[in-house]
Amino acid sequence: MANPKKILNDPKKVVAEMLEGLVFANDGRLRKLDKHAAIVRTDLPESKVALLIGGGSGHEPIFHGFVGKNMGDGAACGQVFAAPSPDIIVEAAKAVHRGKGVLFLYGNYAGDNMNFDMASEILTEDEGIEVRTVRVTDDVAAAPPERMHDRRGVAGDLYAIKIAGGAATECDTLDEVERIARKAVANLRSIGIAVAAGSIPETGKLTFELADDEIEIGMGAHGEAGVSRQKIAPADTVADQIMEKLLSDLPFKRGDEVALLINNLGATTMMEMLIVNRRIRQILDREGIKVHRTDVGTWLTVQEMAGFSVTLLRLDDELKHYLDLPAESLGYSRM
Amino acid sequence: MANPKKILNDPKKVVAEMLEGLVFANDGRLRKLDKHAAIVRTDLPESKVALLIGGGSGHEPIFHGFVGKNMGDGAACGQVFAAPSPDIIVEAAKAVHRGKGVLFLYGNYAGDNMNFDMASEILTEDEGIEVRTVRVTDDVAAAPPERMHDRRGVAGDLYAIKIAGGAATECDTLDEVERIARKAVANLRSIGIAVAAGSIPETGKLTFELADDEIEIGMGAHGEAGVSRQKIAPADTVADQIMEKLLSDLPFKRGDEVALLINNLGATTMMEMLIVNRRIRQILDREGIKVHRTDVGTWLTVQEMAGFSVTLLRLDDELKHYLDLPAESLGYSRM
Amino acid sequence: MSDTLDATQARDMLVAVSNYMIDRTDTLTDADLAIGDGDHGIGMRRGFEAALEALNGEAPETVDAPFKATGMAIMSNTGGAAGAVFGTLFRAGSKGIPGDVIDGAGFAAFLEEGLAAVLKRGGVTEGQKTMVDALAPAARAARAASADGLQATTAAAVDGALQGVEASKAMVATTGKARSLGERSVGHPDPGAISISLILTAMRDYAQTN
Amino acid sequence: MSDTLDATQARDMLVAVSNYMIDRTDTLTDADLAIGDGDHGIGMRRGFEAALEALNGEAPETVDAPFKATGMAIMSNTGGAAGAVFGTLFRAGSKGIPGDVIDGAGFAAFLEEGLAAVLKRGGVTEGQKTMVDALAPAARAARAASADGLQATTAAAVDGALQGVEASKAMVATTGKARSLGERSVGHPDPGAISISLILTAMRDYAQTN
Ligand SMILES: Nc1ncnc2c1ncn2[C@@H]1O[C@H](COP(=O)(O)OP(=O)(O)O)[C@@H](O)[C@H]1O
Ligand SMILES: Nc1ncnc2c1ncn2[C@@H]1O[C@H](COP(=O)(O)OP(=O)(O)O)[C@@H](O)[C@H]1O
Ligand SMILES: [Mg+2]
Ligand SMILES: [Mg+2]
Ligand SMILES: [Mg+2]
Ligand SMILES: [Mg+2]
Repeated sequence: MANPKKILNDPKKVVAEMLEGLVFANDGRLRKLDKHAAIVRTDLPESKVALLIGGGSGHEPIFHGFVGKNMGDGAACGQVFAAPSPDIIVEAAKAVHRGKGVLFLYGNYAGDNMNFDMASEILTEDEGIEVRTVRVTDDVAAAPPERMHDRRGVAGDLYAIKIAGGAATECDTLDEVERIARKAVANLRSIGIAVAAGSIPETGKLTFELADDEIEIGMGAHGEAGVSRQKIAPADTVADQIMEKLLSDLPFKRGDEVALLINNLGATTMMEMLIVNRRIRQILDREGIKVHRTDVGTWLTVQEMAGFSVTLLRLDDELKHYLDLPAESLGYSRM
Repeated sequence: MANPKKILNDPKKVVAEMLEGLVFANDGRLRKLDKHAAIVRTDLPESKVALLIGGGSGHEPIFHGFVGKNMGDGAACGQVFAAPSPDIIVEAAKAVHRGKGVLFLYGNYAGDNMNFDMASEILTEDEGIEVRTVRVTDDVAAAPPERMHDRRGVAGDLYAIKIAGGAATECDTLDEVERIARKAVANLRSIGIAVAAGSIPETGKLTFELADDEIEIGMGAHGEAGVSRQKIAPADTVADQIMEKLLSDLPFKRGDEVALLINNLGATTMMEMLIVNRRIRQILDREGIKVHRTDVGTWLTVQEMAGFSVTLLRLDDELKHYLDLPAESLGYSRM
Repeated sequence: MSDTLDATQARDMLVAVSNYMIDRTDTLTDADLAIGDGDHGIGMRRGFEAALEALNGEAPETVDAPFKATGMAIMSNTGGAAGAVFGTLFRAGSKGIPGDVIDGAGFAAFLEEGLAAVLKRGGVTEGQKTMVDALAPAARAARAASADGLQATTAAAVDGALQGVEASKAMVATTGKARSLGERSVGHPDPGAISISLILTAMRDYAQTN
Repeated sequence: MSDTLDATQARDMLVAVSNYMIDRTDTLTDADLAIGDGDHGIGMRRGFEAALEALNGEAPETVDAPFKATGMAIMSNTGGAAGAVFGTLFRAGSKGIPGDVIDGAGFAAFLEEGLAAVLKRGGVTEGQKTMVDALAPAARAARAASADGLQATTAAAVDGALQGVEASKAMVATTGKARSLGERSVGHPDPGAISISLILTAMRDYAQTN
């Protein structure tokens, strides 16, 4: 099959040009650091706990599209599918720091972990800035529950950012924001399925191959292999499989209240996601699990990959409060 | 090439199942009419001018995803790429009517025009409900300016709905809402480009063929042919072509203030759209045209078609006021 | 046979038409893929499946009733341009059918009344590459042959429609979804025109064998 | 030749390494496509292009300086896991290089110091299918050959690394992006391990010909 066509200029400059376009699109509410691939709010209050998010690019609108009030205060942006380097993270952290420390919140990948950790060491040792780290580990496909620290961060990132962002607006201490972010992550579960691959602009190559009648359950957010390949199946069957994996993991129980996120990995239609949502709700009704809010859209993509993921977040009053704070950013906005 | 894979149940039931999923996703804020493919707000005030939108399905989130406060009060939903039948429109209009008449707002296609007109006749003659019609004609690729009535409605629909929805909340008469909607449409210009085709669920067939190195300028929202085919070009070149066509059409002039909408037709990455936005802003800066707000996202799709469209809306204070009213719906939300 | 149709035969003819059209879904979709949005076949299938259901009841009381029922079913279930124009054709056309039986003149009147209503609804004239370009010549040919009986009338209508389909190839679309193709629409027949020719073919076949 | 490298030669060797790696972008990308996210080649290219720029200045004052500069360039420009681990290898490894010239023992110390830092940074041990599985045997082989001079040491390091690449095929990934492949990662060598073998090959070639 031919490599996917993209409307780009120099494929090596995609991140730099995209960030320029992103700043334009936010008309004054965001700026890019002069020498680094980092996006920062221009309307930061004088004093607040800072939330720095980030990761590899190519997953737009996450992460740089999630910078705004009650979301990230800044984002450190890597190249496509590559964690940002420590210096980008350090400069971004310095730019968002408002005297109360910085929470790093990002997806749990070896590359991100190492680069954010190096930045954290530099900030603590050289700059005297207090840094805490919360890693999103929502992908149940990546490892069994007893190896939580081996799980990747996928679309649940959005809810984690949304809640941590709200907490970073309202809470006074880094401790408190960290605690709430950790609670969100502990209650977050996701799994994705892929129907067709996406491609990296610079190589032009599809990141994996799937036969015309195959889908992959548990596909990672960079096209890393999932837990199993199988023949394509009806939406209800796929939803059943997904929900079985998700519900049994936390596990979610009768009486729980959840937020439900269906995320387009790129080229899947909203029609498909709504049809899947129909079945998910039938299942949740049957299981006696109440849905507090639903988000169906395109938030963490893998370039033009076709597929979607489903995220459940178990809520308590505190998480609900921060999740429901109004937020506005280019990539996610809800009152 | 193989037909695109989709995660569906019975392809003949996509619209019905999708609307069920849509109602679930809006947790109480929307309902579906019992016997008709129409979506209606549950939180409609006692008295207001009603805004009914609609059209063929398969373009999600438009139209049924745009029902909510300050957006559509209801949507009449056709099958995939097919205008809704008159009885759906009639029932939807009756359900949203709150004593002050109903504005029909939809894209200008022969099928929509005929079906909405038939519904309008039935409502006027049999139900005594006053109906006005405004058709969106933003696609500059579809016909020259002197044949405005031959132009299709494309992603500019979003801004037209957003403004008419705001007006229908605040204005007291159908006359006034119609006048404002008409003004929005008169100042609205769009053009799209396609990179790859989408497919209709029920046929499974791609709606057109493009060579691996070709793009189509002016592609319609159902895969109808555009104005020209050409070799794929860099993002800046494509943006230049698009902006030349758009700017010369109204024409937009130095000193104008605009809203700018970049719409994903399906499978295009936000990365590409932001890179295009970068160039568009360079051009608008050069031309002395000010951007009041930018929206970059996925609002009018053509199933999994790859490509995007650019919309410019010339603003005055009145249009700006209604455009900037906060709105929330599953498919579009902004404070 | 008597060369006219009574109410039950009219119903049976429309059942035959519906099945005939449903069997041709792919042909029509492919025609619409070439110059439209690729859904004409599935739209007609939706309409005629609903027509089958509507027709599948008690024996009709009048000869125009099954035409009207078919029109209503198409109008409510097809959607798109085709739902409006084919629904209108059958619904408005049914008003042209006089008396207890359909003969050649009655059939011609059906087409004429239907055509007039479609022209009004669609805001088109002949030559714009629509189903009108098959329907109009079919109606004229039917009228010319109407004195020779129903079989001759339906056969003439088919010939007229097929000539219209052929002629539509050379036309530049100026309405519907083929419009923006402009010159590129030339060479392809109009999908709706093909539908007219198929509907009439099924009617002719019924008239000739029943 | 003297079988040691002075500061300028160390710089020239790293220039040679950088060019060698840049030329192998596709090989590395393909290896990462098989079990990772398909970007290892372009990541290494970004890093080594930046290294070339950093190295292309005045003559270095000390023999460890070009290693440190290479490490800094990779760390800041590669991103991802590779940026961290290969940046660390060169940066931390440079601390192991003693004196004015690099001899066999100095080269072995570079690998050992680098390895120790990478193990700490990556939180891995041998056998997890990472570049460590080439780096660790390379360091051991280099130490064993270090008395025989730099050429022998680099040659031994290459052999050790290649054995490690080979051995990595049988390993099940438990870190990095190949992790979720589990058993399906078996049969493919680790991309980062391949990079280690290539870096060492370019170093050996330089040592043998300069
Ligand atoms: N304004 C019109 N008047 C009469 N017939 C029309 C008009 N517009 C379209 N048609 C007919 O409808 C056919 C297309 O039907 P279909 O594909 O089912 O609907 P849509 O165009 O909404 O997808 C065209 O081939 C043409 O014959
Ligand atoms: N925790 C780790 N410790 C050491 N090396 C690692 C670790 N994680 C990954 N690697 C190495 O990095 C390589 C992948 O590099 P690259 O593809 O450039 O980064 P990414 O995985 O971020 O896409 C792997 O092949 C492996 O050798
Ligand atoms: Mg990567
Ligand atoms: Mg259609
Ligand atoms: Mg059609
Ligand atoms: Mg990689």
